[in-house]
Amino acid sequence: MVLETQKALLKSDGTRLDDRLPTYVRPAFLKTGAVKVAAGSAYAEFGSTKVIVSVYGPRESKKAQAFSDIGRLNCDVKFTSFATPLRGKAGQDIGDKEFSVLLHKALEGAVDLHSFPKTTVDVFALVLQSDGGDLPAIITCASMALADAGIVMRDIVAAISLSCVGKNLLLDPTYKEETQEDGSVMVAIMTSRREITQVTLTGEWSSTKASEALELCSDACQKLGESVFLVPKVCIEEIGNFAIFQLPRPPLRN
Amino acid sequence: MAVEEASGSASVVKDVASSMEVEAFRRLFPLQYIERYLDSAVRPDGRPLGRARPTDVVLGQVPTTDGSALVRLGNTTMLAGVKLELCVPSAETPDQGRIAIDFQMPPICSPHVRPGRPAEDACAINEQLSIVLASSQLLDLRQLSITSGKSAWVAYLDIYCLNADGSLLDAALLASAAALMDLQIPTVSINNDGKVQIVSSREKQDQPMVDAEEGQETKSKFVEGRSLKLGPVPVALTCMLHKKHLLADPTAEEEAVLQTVLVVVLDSPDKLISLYKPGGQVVATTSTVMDCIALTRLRLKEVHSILEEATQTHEED
Amino acid sequence: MINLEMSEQARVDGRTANQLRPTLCSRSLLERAHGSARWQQDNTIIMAAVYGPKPVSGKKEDPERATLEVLWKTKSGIAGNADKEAEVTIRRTLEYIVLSSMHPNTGISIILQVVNDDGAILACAINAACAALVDAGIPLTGLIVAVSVGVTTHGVVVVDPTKVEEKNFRAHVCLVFPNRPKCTVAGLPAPVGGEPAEHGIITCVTRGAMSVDEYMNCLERGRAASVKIAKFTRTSLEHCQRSYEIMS
Amino acid sequence: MVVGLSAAEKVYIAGGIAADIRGDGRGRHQFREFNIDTSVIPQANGSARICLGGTDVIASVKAELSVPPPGRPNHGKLEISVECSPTAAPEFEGRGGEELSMDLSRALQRSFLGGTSGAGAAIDLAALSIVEGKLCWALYIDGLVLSSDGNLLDALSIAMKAALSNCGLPKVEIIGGTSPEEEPDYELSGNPEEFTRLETSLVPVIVTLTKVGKHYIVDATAEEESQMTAAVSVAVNKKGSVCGLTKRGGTGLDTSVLLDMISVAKRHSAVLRRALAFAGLFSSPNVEKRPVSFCLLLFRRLDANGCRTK
Amino acid sequence: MEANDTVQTGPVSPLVLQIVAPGDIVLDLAKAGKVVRLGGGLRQDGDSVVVTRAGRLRHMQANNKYWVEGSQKRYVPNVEDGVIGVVVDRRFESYSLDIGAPTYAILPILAFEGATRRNAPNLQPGAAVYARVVKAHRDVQPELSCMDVSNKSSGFGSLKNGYVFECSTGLARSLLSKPMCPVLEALGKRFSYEIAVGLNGRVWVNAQEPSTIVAVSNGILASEFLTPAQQHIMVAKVIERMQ
Repeated sequence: MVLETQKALLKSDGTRLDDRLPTYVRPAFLKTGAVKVAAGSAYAEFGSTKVIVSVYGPRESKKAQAFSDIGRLNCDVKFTSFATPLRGKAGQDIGDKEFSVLLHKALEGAVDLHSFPKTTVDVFALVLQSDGGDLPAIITCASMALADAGIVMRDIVAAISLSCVGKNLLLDPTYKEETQEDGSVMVAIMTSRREITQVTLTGEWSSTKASEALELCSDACQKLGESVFLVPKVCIEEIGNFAIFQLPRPPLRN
Repeated sequence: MAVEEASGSASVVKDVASSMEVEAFRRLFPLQYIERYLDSAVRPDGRPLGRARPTDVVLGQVPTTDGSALVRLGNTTMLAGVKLELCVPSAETPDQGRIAIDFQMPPICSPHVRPGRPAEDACAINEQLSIVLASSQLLDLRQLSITSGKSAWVAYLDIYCLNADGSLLDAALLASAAALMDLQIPTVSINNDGKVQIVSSREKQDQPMVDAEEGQETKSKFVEGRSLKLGPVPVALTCMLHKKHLLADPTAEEEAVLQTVLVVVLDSPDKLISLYKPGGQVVATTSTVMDCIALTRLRLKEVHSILEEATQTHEED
Repeated sequence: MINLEMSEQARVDGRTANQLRPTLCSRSLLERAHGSARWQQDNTIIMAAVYGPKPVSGKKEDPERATLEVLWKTKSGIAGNADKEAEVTIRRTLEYIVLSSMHPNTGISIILQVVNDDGAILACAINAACAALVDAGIPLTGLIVAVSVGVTTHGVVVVDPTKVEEKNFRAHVCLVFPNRPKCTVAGLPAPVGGEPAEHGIITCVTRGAMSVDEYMNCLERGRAASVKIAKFTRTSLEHCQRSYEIMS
Repeated sequence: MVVGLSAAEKVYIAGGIAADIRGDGRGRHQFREFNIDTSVIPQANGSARICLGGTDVIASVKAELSVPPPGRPNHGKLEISVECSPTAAPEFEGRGGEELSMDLSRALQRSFLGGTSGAGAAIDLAALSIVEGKLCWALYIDGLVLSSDGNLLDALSIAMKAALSNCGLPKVEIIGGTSPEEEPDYELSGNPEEFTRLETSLVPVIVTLTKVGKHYIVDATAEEESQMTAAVSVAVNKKGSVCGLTKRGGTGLDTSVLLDMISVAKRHSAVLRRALAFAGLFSSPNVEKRPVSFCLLLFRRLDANGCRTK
Repeated sequence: MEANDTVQTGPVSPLVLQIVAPGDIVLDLAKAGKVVRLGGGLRQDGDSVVVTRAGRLRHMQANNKYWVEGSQKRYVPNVEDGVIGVVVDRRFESYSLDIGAPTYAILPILAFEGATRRNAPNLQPGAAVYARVVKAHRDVQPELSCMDVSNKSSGFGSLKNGYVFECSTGLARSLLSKPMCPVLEALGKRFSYEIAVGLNGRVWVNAQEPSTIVAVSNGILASEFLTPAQQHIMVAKVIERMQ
């Protein structure tokens, strides 16, 4: 039965259910300046995974926290109650918390915390719709939002995940593919410096396969990073006039 | 003496204003900044006092819901989604379904919201929304009934504020109404025991044939999917009172500075669903109230046509 | 006036449409609070306590003014959205009269405990809070009067509805007006927009749908009733420390 | 874990690592000596305690009969959680401990549970099934940190592997209800000699490589961990496959460095596994649960290649 | 305190001695003429004087001063008020005193008669002090002094022994009224005791016998809502019970 469903993820011509080749990412759409009231914000769509991240601050750190000559990054990830096919809040809180921790880990290496000592920068994410690859979408979107807010960063962070189903490596999996994976890899990379800020791997991988998967992910991140880099520049002109994200739009092919 | 002092400080402000950059003046003397605009009957964003911001409604944005809508009122953005679940109706109202309204202000929407417990404002708006929807005839809960006393729909209406830039109730109410307009009740099958099951569109085509073969015994009754028949859509207009001025649809900046707020909700030109004025430094006279209602009447027409347009574009897609 | 006769028969407790319930107000009942009051409209009873001005810290501290905090406690004790909304409404209403600039960097807490709810609860709470603020000697710009008005299914407007009436009525409104002050200067308080100052609406909260004309009718009846409550507030103040009763 | 270190101590630690001689005399690729006790908790189906230098952790396995997870009728259940006792460090009380516990649990879940399809899990989930779609074993693996002096993740993984090897499942006899309509009727064997052992050869061990300065070390102490720029925890099983990867620390790592670290971790894991197998000989999951203790004193002299240096 | 600097004499407010409530307009400054002084419970709003606190409107002919006499539990400092405070903290330059106001008050170490850097009274936290308010502004902590305007101690200073109890500010004010408050007069005829009354609603009583202190303090607390005649009867009863 498990095998059957696995087959169902790939069509006879080797493409995936959404006509992608295994090593293709979904059409992505990225835009900064989604939330006008925030210091910086970004909106990202990877297929039908949609997230908004806004950045506030730097603000004074809470008194209870110990003195520190470097700044703090405060990350919080939330899901809308209709983000997933099944409505409900049960169990989601734990996921939110883990995502918040992983987001923090992926970003802290890229943000120059020395540039805002004794203060805190808030990174808040809201997943409007979840269809696989939520965490990489949040990380990529958050690094754009940080850049939009003018926080000093060493580099842009781009992230991507990959599922291993049987012998196939599926880049940027959908929710359906994620539920049937034998293993997964998530990589967040500072794209210009080619340094991995966060990596997680689950399932059983031979060394060669693991390195193949890591290479695949880092290449994809690289490409994503190049296009992400363009976004803040493109949108700077738009921010002055009318900067609200537009949901009905022609998707950008990656 | 006090009066002199006050006028003295006002003239200082004027002097400073002439030699100061606009943005700095806006930050240091927000009240004087706005008052200067108001005196020449215009708003900082160029609107006349009584006009609402450009409004934009898009239906059916979230495929994981049974009905959804995205509403933009200037910068204020609301995303509403309705999800249906099966439930047993309460004994008091056996032929009615339920609606559960949850208004959320996630921390992304405003610098004043922190993660953790919901903000006081969010609670108050949530309550206002529930009351307005209960008082208006928008949704007859009997439409959510499937079989009287046995099964009904419970509609979870969740509204998320993505960008809080004033007049939140107006936008939230519009988003709720639009999401309900977009709501599609799925087809269900009811078997002999009264057990209700949701039928996906593919199964629906197969099922009747099977039933015909097996005859009477296992025959299930189908209740076709449909959209709701809604009553007149209530429309809210937030008005700010300041001295002699009356501003419609304020931004967050205006709300923070001017303080006195009055929200009118109408669902037809003569039917008042709610009039909410929580304190503030300016008292409302009968004529002010009438002015606010008049502005809301104009807005009612405007919003109804926006909603009509949105449904049409949605159907065309 | 046929309507009025109808309503006289319609009211369960035998009141006429314009008749308030017996009202009672006593002050300084709580030993520890800096000011307290108990406001009773027949079976609706609210206890209000005021603490402060007291030092506050953190976000609540405002160098320009004292911050007001309203705590609304129902009998069940579980605070829901409705209770939060009541807190916001009452706080913003009281901000209209509290001279908060007199005590910067401090906080004033008003605790409202619902002892019994038999309709017109919000109006009672606002009246109780106002009485407690006076008792605590918090500097105020004036007094306020809150009154509740209901619209029956026949469109008849009656004042001070009970809980049963509120349930059966099509709509009900809580209105708050300024209390008319004693004045030794002619022409003051200055009329606002061609109306006497005490006709201005400070707060209005409606429940249920009604026509605009019905709302205007409510305003008129509410204003008339508010004069009686205003008079009662003043007499009860003059008989300091003693509870005082009126039958209206 | 806040370790208050002076500037001089920091230089000393980093300098020692660069010179391949650490504060306690070890080289960069040497573990501390450790001590494994099995069957330390009589109530549990399997348990083990490991002392690795100043780090002290307990793992226990509890088996319960349960219903298979939805969508996977022929699988059993495996759940992992870690608790950090406030007795280990005052920081563990309240939120600090919660966060660390969550971090450790997630890293272990990643390494032990495989993909969402259940493939690549430490224990063959199909082997936990008793009656398809109706009855299966649910294994609850709990880790408890009693004392913390760095390298908690490796210690926990070793303890859990030992506890799983130590675990015995009582025999279940199916009496009736095998048809799809009925509830299964079963009897748990009361005979203490009748139990099945779990196939644990594929349970991975985790090796954490901590990067301090330009070099990386194994089995870092708390003091060394406070000086790390990044750490990578690699779970490796008997086949030499990578079963889980977790990164800590904010600093970025080059992909080639990461791949190098994975291969180094693989070599270390082979040594650890051999030592554990040796320990396994001395413990058996008998019902009386006599604690069996095994002390790996010699382990310290085993270098990365598993040979004795002396 | 605000003043209007015109010279003419004007009429006295018709509301004097009546109960007034917040918002009541008691005086038109345009017509009031000459210097008007405003005390507690009143504020100036344009040309009119408006009540901010409920109570009885009082007027003093001598300096044309108006104030509202009410009874509050919370004390709001006013310059020249004599108050009783309790030391809560000692800093380098000053003591912090709890006087029942919204914030703690400051008593500089040198604000005692004849105090120098080397020779200043040493007060411990918990000590009761009778002092005078010298600065009372809403934006800063109130400041106290244990000297009168001519730098003499004149009764101010640390209160040793005795008993301090709290009452309403209204009662404290009536204890200080002239002619002497009936209850104190009646008690004074029978007992010999020392008393210090702070306008912040604290009273300190000391006497030879503890029983005297108890009788005096109970007598004072019981007198709040009694007429002078009733007060005399009440004191007589207290004395009777003691014998």
